[in-house]
Amino acid sequence: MSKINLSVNLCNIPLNNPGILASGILGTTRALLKRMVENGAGAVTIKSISKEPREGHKNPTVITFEGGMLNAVGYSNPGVEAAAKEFSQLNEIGAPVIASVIGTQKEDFVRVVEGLSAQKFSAIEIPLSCPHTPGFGLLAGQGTPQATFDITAAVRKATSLPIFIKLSPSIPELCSVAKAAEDAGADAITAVNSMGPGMLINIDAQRPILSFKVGGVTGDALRPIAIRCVYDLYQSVKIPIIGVGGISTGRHAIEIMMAGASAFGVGSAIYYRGIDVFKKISDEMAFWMQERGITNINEIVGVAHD
Amino acid sequence: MSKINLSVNLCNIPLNNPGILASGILGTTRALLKRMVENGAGAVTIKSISKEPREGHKNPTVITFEGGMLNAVGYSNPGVEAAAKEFSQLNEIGAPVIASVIGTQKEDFVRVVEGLSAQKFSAIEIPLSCPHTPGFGLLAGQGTPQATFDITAAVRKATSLPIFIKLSPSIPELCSVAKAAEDAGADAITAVNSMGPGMLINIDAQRPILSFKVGGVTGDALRPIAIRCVYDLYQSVKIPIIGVGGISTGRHAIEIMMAGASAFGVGSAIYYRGIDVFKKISDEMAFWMQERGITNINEIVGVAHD
Amino acid sequence: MIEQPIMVKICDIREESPDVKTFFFSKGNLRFEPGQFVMVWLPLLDEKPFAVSYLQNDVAGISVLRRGIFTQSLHDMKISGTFGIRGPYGRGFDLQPGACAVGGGIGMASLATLADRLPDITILQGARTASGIIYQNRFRGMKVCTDDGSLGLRGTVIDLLPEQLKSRTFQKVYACGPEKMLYRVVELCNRYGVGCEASLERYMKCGFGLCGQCDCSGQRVCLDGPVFTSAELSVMEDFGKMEITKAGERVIHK
Amino acid sequence: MIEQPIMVKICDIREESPDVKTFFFSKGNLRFEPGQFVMVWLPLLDEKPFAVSYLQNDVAGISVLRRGIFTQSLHDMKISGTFGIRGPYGRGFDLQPGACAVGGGIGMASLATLADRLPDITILQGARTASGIIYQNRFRGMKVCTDDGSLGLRGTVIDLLPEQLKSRTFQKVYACGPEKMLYRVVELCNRYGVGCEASLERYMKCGFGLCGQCDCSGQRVCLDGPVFTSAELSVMEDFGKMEITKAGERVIHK
Ligand SMILES: Cc1cc2nc3c(=O)[nH]c(=O)nc-3n(C[C@H](O)[C@H](O)[C@H](O)COP(=O)(O)OP(=O)(O)OC[C@H]3O[C@@H](n4cnc5c(N)ncnc54)[C@H](O)[C@@H]3O)c2cc1C
Ligand SMILES: Cc1cc2nc3c(=O)[nH]c(=O)nc-3n(C[C@H](O)[C@H](O)[C@H](O)COP(=O)(O)OP(=O)(O)OC[C@H]3O[C@@H](n4cnc5c(N)ncnc54)[C@H](O)[C@@H]3O)c2cc1C
Ligand SMILES: Cc1cc2nc3c(=O)[nH]c(=O)nc-3n(C[C@H](O)[C@H](O)[C@H](O)COP(=O)(O)O)c2cc1C
Ligand SMILES: Cc1cc2nc3c(=O)[nH]c(=O)nc-3n(C[C@H](O)[C@H](O)[C@H](O)COP(=O)(O)O)c2cc1C
Ligand code: FES
Ligand code: FES
Repeated sequence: MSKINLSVNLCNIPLNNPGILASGILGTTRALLKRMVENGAGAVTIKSISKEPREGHKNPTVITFEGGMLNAVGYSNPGVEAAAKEFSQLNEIGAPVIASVIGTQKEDFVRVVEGLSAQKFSAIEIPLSCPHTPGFGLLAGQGTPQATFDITAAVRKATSLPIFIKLSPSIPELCSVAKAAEDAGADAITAVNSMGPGMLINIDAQRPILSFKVGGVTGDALRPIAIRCVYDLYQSVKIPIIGVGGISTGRHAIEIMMAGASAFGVGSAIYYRGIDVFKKISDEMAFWMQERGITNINEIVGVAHD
Repeated sequence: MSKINLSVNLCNIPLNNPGILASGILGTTRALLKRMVENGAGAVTIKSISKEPREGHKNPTVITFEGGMLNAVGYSNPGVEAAAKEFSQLNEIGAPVIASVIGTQKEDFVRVVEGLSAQKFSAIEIPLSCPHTPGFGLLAGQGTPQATFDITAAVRKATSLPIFIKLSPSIPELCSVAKAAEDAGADAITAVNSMGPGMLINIDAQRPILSFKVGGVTGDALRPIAIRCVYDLYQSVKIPIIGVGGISTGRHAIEIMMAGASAFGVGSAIYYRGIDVFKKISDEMAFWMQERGITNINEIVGVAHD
Repeated sequence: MIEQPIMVKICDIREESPDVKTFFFSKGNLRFEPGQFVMVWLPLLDEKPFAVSYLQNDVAGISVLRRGIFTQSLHDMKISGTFGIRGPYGRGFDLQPGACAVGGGIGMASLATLADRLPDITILQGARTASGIIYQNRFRGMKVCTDDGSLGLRGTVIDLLPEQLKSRTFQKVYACGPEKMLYRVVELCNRYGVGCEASLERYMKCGFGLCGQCDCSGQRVCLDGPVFTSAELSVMEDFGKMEITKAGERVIHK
Repeated sequence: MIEQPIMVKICDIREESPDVKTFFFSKGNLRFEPGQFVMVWLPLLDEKPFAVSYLQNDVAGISVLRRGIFTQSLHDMKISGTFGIRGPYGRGFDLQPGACAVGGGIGMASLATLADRLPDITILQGARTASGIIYQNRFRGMKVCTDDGSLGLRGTVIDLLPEQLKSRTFQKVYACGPEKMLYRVVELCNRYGVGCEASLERYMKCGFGLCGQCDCSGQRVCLDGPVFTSAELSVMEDFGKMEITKAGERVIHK
């Protein structure tokens, strides 16, 4: 498969393949980021970082079900100071590293972006879309066009790195929020975060399984929703889209790229297909391209549109 | 299992078990309703009926995927006149029959309810929540508190039958919509309709699979969302809730009842577990109750709440 | 069974008659039983059920009668063109030696792989006129009749069948074609005490027993059928009488 | 493997020491390998990993050292009480005859089923004081030491081990206990040229390799471990030094 070219250029960041480790999955340490790159990720995202350390919710925080996964980790993270130490010498990771930055108000986002500015991150991702952490994302009203505009604009002033705004699949005004982000200077949209929230109850314990009771749904269940979000966004914004949600095979990756994604994120599939899921996906994509005589992956972006 | 009592009383409608055939699944003819009752359904809902006949969307209209099902049937139905003929002598069906009534404006709902009034329906279900039919449900703004109040109030005047308002899982204001329905005189909330919409793309055809491109997601993918909706609604409204979404086993049925449902609907599972799915679910519920020494199913409603 | 359509490439096209073309495609590891069908998808257009009419080593075929826009679009396709298939769906025929197959028009397509598998089968095919008869070279001993007598005997299979039933003892009669014809075939078989299996046609949506579109008296033609025994058909009131339109209207069967 | 917690009923409770209780439950058709763990859920409270320390015909057991609120709540439970378990998770020990097991405190729980399966195993157990020693009746030949000499030899297993390694040739050394102890056991084994497998402990969330909480130098203790070979440990810089708190802070290992 020598002629197959999987490399993409995302907001001037060169990736040797379009698969990106999604935030919150194994992005807790520098060592794990490195391992994911060795296992084929085209880029990696760190677990979201807030100004202060956060313990997150109690266990159970992540649970699987027939259609995917439910999680309410609650943004546990060591805070920006510790994170700046952990994620140093990023040039040795072997692929671009994306910082994920959260806050309860726009000043927090700026503080964290500044606190990480000495490290060689390739982009800043801002999730405004967590469905299960009080004070953050949807539970703090960050998923509205106005809040999105304000936060994006503030971060825009604080950094010259590409900014990715990460959206929720569970808001009707998805496209207006994306447009607000674009207008405020975002360089890409990450679509989507986990959906819901959802709940699973253990009938023998007669209680919700997650300690926070509700959590975000990811994995297979999310895929059709993510594909639709990307498809809609592709018609609404001009900036590139990073498609995330239930991608676990090369066919899924191609599907979300055909819907309009320039790159794709992978999270839950690491459970379903192992830590080498990125290698598997790249091989499957290359095989499909080979069979169809497609040599450049960028050709397929958005082709599902009429 | 002689002592196990699965019968419930839903808005004064006696059901010999809490499993209800969801609208749009096999509810096209009187003969199929009868067959579902013979196969164990505690009640059955007819496919939604509008004033005029509707052809619905072109095929493909229903498709499965790893996490469930995607459909955009587009409310095909023969219109109220033909429906009134089809669904006659309902007392012979063997269980309560629920009419599902749709419209593009509130007068339509009233017209259909009146048009079906000569038949012995046990309740009227009003879905204000379809995510994929222009002119109806979410695509017509029927999922807002105001529209829900207006439509419910209008139907309330037109019938003395119990009214079930069927809601979408994909609206943030779920509980306010339910309250509006309750305030306008609804007797129960059906939660939920299909979610999304979602999209699936065939990468070899490079096109969305459904002819309408997007459709509602049902089955396993929907279950955690449905459970959460029922859980939230149980704390918001006093009227009973009919839980629908991804129920395919006795454990799932118990789960949604523990979240707060007084009865539950089953749709997609007929594909996954066969036409006798209601019998299977009842047996599984009874077995679980037997093991736990629970004799009356009504005892478990809402017990997952603190 | 394939749940989501896979795109298959047409590797050969055969003109079976002026109005019927067979499209061959590589069948991969799909298994079909005679009487089962696939949902055929033309992206952006529509999706409809078709019997699998040829089953060779690696290749399967569907025989398509040009009727409306969908089948016209299929007829316009060339070798290397692609369409989607999902399935196979439905309950097929219960194969028995010493049988007779009765096909009306394109109904013959459903019976063809059955006939391939039963070398001693007697085949009757009827059509309005000579140009409607298909598979003449495929089934050399086939008895043919046309309404206008332009090929074979003049008359319908209903005219031909009693003679066959009288002269021989069939283990079973298999039938596919216009429902009015099927109805009479079943009547004849009942009269002569021969078991019959008939394959019905209804407008279909899901193809897997969920939507209720293809109902015939409480039976889902897509899943419980399309093949039903004469015993089953005897309690299906709609058989030979009513069908349900795309909009769900109950109409008299053409 | 069970992905969602199932509630199991406590069928027996054994006091292993003043601070350690074993809770037995019917294990149904779950299969555990020595070294694997389950996530134990107390609804409304928390969920934590515990080694399976007993494996009998139909019954399994976990041995719990009272440390904080969670383990205190477990200790408060009575027979017929229930807790949730999911799993088993992780990579267990690679069993070989002619081995030695070295347990520090409650670390002995991870080694217990291994010892059950290897009848010729030599067991060393160390604890701070006599009341910390468990399974004395279960493993009769077990060599015991305490920091204060209140039971067995005075000293730690690190004091005891070199003598064993000198006097006999073990095929392998298995170790579980405080990480500082494990670090020194691995050092000793390297020095004496004996392969070693050590079971690590890290704060865990998912338990199945997704969340990254349990990282130890790029290895997920929950899935890639908890048992690692000395070769693997030799390239894990954090081993014996750093662990990661619930909030993701990198802290010096106690
Ligand atoms: C189980 C099953 C197997 C089938 N197998 C085959 C097959 O092997 N080969 C094949 O060609 N077709 C088969 N069909 C029929 C096929 O699915 C289409 O319905 C048919 O080809 C209609 O084509 P169209 O969409 O182009 O015509 P349409 O646009 O639907 O109709 C064009 C004209 O044909 C008439 N017409 C449409 N459908 C029928 C019908 N069923 N009977 C009589 N008149 C009709 C219409 O009234 C209209 O006047 C099968 C159907 C079923 C249910
Ligand atoms: C793979 C694995 C297997 C385990 N198997 C067992 C087992 O078989 N039996 C068992 O009792 N425990 C086992 N543990 C530890 C167990 O999961 C809990 O972490 C421990 O019981 C803490 O209990 P707690 O929540 O009540 O205490 P906490 O409330 O968490 O802590 C109470 C006090 O104990 C200290 N403490 C907590 N955890 C540790 C630790 N890991 N090491 C040292 N000090 C600590 C805290 O600093 C605090 O001072 C295992 C852990 C892992 C990762
Ligand atoms: C356990 C877990 C933790 C997550 N944590 C974060 C997070 O910290 N920040 C964030 O932006 N998204 C987080 N997500 C969402 C993922 O980045 C991703 O958007 C989502 O899982 C959908 O992708 P998937 O279906 O491939 O898992 C988390 C998801 C999971 C399953
Ligand atoms: C093929 C199909 C058709 C449906 N048609 C309708 C409909 O006409 N009216 C309606 O209120 N809901 C309709 N629904 C939604 C179902 O009634 C139900 O709310 C949904 O499928 C979730 O339940 P499930 O996961 O058990 O399928 C339809 C669902 C499917 C899959
Ligand atoms: S076509 Fe849907 S039930 Fe038969
Ligand atoms: S506990 Fe989540 S990766 Fe190990």
